[in-house]
Amino acid sequence: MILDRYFENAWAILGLKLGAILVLFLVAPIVVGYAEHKVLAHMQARLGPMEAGRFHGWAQLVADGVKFIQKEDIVPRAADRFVFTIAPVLVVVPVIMIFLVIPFGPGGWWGENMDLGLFYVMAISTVGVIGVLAAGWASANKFSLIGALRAAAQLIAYELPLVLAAAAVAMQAGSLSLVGIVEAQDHYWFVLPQIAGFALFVLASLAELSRPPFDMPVADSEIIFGHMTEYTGIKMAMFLLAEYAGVVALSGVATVMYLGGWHGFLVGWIPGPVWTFAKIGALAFFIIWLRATYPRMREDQLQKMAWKYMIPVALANILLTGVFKVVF
Amino acid sequence: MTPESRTITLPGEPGSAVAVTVAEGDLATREMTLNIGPQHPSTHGVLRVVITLDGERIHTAEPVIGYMHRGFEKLAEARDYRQIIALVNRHDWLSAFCNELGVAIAVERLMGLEVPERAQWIRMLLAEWNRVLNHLVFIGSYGLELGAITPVFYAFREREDIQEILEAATGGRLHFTFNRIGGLKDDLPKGFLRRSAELVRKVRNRLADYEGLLLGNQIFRKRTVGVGALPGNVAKDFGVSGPILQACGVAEDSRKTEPYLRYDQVEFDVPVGKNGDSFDRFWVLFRRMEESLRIIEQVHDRIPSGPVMPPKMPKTIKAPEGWIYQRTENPLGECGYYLVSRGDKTPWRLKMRTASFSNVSMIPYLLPGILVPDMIAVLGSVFFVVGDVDR
Amino acid sequence: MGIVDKVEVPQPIKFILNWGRRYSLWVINFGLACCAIEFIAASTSRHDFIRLGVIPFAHGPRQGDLLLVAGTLTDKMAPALKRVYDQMPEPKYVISFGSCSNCGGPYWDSYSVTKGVDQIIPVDVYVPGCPPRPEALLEGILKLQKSIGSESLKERYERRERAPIVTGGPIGPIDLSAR
Amino acid sequence: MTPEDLVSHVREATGLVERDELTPQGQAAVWVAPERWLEAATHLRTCGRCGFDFFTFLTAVDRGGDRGAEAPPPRGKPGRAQAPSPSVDQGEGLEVVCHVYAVRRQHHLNLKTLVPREGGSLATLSGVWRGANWHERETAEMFGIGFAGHPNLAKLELPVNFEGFPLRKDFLLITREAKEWPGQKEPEERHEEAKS
Repeated sequence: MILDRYFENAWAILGLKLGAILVLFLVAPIVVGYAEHKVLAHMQARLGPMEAGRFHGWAQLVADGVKFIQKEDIVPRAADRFVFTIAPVLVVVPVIMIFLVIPFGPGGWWGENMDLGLFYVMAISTVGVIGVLAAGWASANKFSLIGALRAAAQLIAYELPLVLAAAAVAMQAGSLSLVGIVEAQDHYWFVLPQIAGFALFVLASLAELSRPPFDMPVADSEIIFGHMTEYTGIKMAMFLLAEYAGVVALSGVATVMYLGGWHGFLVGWIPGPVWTFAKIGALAFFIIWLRATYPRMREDQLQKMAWKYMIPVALANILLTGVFKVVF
Repeated sequence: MTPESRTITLPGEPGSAVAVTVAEGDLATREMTLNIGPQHPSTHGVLRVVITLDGERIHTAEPVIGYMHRGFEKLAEARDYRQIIALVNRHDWLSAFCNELGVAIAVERLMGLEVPERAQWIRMLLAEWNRVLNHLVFIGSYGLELGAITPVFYAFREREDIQEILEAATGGRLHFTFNRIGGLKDDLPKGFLRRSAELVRKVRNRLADYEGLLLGNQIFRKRTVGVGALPGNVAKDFGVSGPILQACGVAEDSRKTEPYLRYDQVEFDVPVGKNGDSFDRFWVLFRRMEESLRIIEQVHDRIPSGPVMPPKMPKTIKAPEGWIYQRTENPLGECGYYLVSRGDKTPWRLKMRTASFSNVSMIPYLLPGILVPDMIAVLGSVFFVVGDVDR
Repeated sequence: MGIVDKVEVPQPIKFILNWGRRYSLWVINFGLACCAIEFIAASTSRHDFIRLGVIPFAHGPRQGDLLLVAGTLTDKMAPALKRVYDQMPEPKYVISFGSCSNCGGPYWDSYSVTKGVDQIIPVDVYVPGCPPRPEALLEGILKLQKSIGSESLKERYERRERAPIVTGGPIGPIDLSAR
Repeated sequence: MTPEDLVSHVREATGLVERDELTPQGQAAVWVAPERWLEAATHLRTCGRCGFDFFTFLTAVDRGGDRGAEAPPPRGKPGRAQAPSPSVDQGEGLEVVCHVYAVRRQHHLNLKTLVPREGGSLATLSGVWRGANWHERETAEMFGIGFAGHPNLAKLELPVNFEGFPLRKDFLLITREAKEWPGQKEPEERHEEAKS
């Protein structure tokens, strides 16, 4: 552990780690959000933000943040005030908690190495939906309600493939600890044997994040902004923060599970954390790319896809992984 | 009422409590009324649709129009024919040139004016470019409504190029006001045909982008094939025209059936669909654009030289007493002007039969029974311009 | 909101706050008629006002900072416009885009058209034209951003009347009494 | 069918045609009495030789005096057999036009009738062509013509509380009354004005 060399006190280490994760939590979404602006823009034959912060609009999301804190905080008259206020927090906190366990590099570049890390991530990632439901219900807005119900329906569709895909990885690695999973990928990345699982995991993550082509809960051309329709100012910013942080978090989990985490290839001198962040960046880019390319699916089509194809494939994947483990 | 069922009064907005009968052990539910619009991202403009929902399934849908009613027909009675040309290209703001064309032809026919040959061909050239402009908007925005955000940017990239050459000719980006009763305001600028020919090639090459992003896209097909199918006889019954009618397999296009300008001298096809569903409508729109490019190329080769206005024009344009119905195939369908004149310099009555009005009137038939996301797919493929609906 | 519009904040903080509002104008396209097409043209590839930090991703009025009224406002639509404006959180700005929304435009004598959105909501910037070119909208946005950069929220809310900015016309406030 | 054949066919087959018009541009119109409106329309729809399956539009034209100031007195309630139908030749009142098209046979026909300005009413065609529904609603709110049997004759385009019938000639544009627009003048008129 790097920090152990400099700090005696466990509390100081914990505090530093928490601080670092909080900073990461605040910075990563800004980077991803800015990247989304720019990547989309260049894919669409335009430039994207150019003025804020002078150099290629790098401070666009900072400006957004500064603006959000100045906005009037409106709670609709018919809204349930308490639930309306608590909902953004319910969405944001689980994402921070996922950040806690993602190992970014070897030798202590993680918040906490849990033995049940994978289990914990799967459990925590579903909590955000409660926040979405709460927001949709408390807004007293029909569009929000439909959006929240869609989010809840979507949960059922993606949760099972997500967990089943993760289960296969846990079997392959023989560990539920995220650090253990990365260490098990010393020789080869799990994306090779688990290619089906990787595809399932990414698809299910997209559904969990409500990213295109599975952005039905926030489908702006149908139900305005889903559960976020009535939110203003800083609460709205929290939802956006959670969305982009979620992209980073689930990309991080996918990196750890399938892409070998901090393990590099070909060049040995690049430090582990750089590899991790590069892989997260690549996955985030892929997620943004999908947004530029695909139309939105329909809720029932997602259900059909999940139950008719994804879950059987995930089960077969587990079976094959089991056979693989026994035979070799 | 079966013995096990009971009646429950559900609360709602004031004055809207309803009594429902439910079987014992079931939950009492009621339909939800949802207002889509008048300001909603998917109605591109200010159409409002009041729908009642059971879950996400639509039970009834009633469009509420008139949010863009600007009193065109009344204003036309207070304007002379030159001003009317400027006025009519604003009702369907995506096909300004075709709109003014209809009025010009109607007045010319009533007056018995002979339009010079070159003017006819230039009108045809610009009308077809305008058609491409119009269809590009719908191709872009349809993707946007289904959640694909990129096509709209590509569509407007092409639009800017086309608008640039149209601006070179007419001086306008959106509202050209280039027609005059009897001909055109001006001849084409030097080098226009060359630029236009280059642009045809450029646009045609880029159509592949849309094929890849939309027509060939698996999700796009899943969202549109079989959604909102309209039988051909119902379409005719409602007076639906243009690409929507053609998607139902009815090859009705007044450029073919009652050629105006010189459409009888150029070769083009009227693409028709099979099922009349959203995909077919979009596909027909796409093919129509290709046919327009084909017509444009033929015009380039065959355009004669000569004047663009008749040599002797009266200073004051007065249509003789009588009436006429002149229809033209606008990008969105049949746009007709029913002009009643009493020999004045203003029309006595100018009825605009617009394509979008009839097309939208079919929505209550099409929407019930489908899901909310499909409603977006259907509304987006019933191509309409709100100004054209409300006038 | 709250403190910044009640008291005069120190200059450096005011600069940062103004900078944030200036470069993060989430725009609601209240697209009504022809001008809405030119608005879309201004947001897409060639003109691309996202460069200036005008983000057209505000889906509902609750997320918007800038209301862009583009097109003819009819008497039937006017209540909806008022409602959308009221739903927007402060601080909010309004650009009236096109002759119809400025004053009725070619429909000056119509029986169903509202002659000017400023009868319904306060307007910051008027962009004249029928329809104005996208470049005119860019000019309007730039002028609005310039005025945001030097404004004081306290003053904005104390003085109810706006000094409207007109693109392509005289720069600076217009004498309202002269109308 | 040519317009001439079409008109004579309709005249013979229905016996309802009071008068027909053929314009120099080759467009045909047949006039029927308002109380036979539905009957005539039903024939156009169902007759195989007519084959009018495409509903183009339905509207009205105010034929009243210049500004509608000298509105004619009510002529009794239409729809009853004993009520005399207004003369179609020099009649003042509201002329209702229904334009239909036969897609396969490719011919047009205008079906016309005249209803009085006050209390004018016709049977609805929305059961014959579905497209007539909205067109009749629009005509009703713009001209104040009733359509008996229409499923929902609510205002279509105007606000609910709008008063008056805008497309009648006696409906004045207030703005224009207050300020005469110079655009109505022709170049030579302005020239004369400048001289005087």
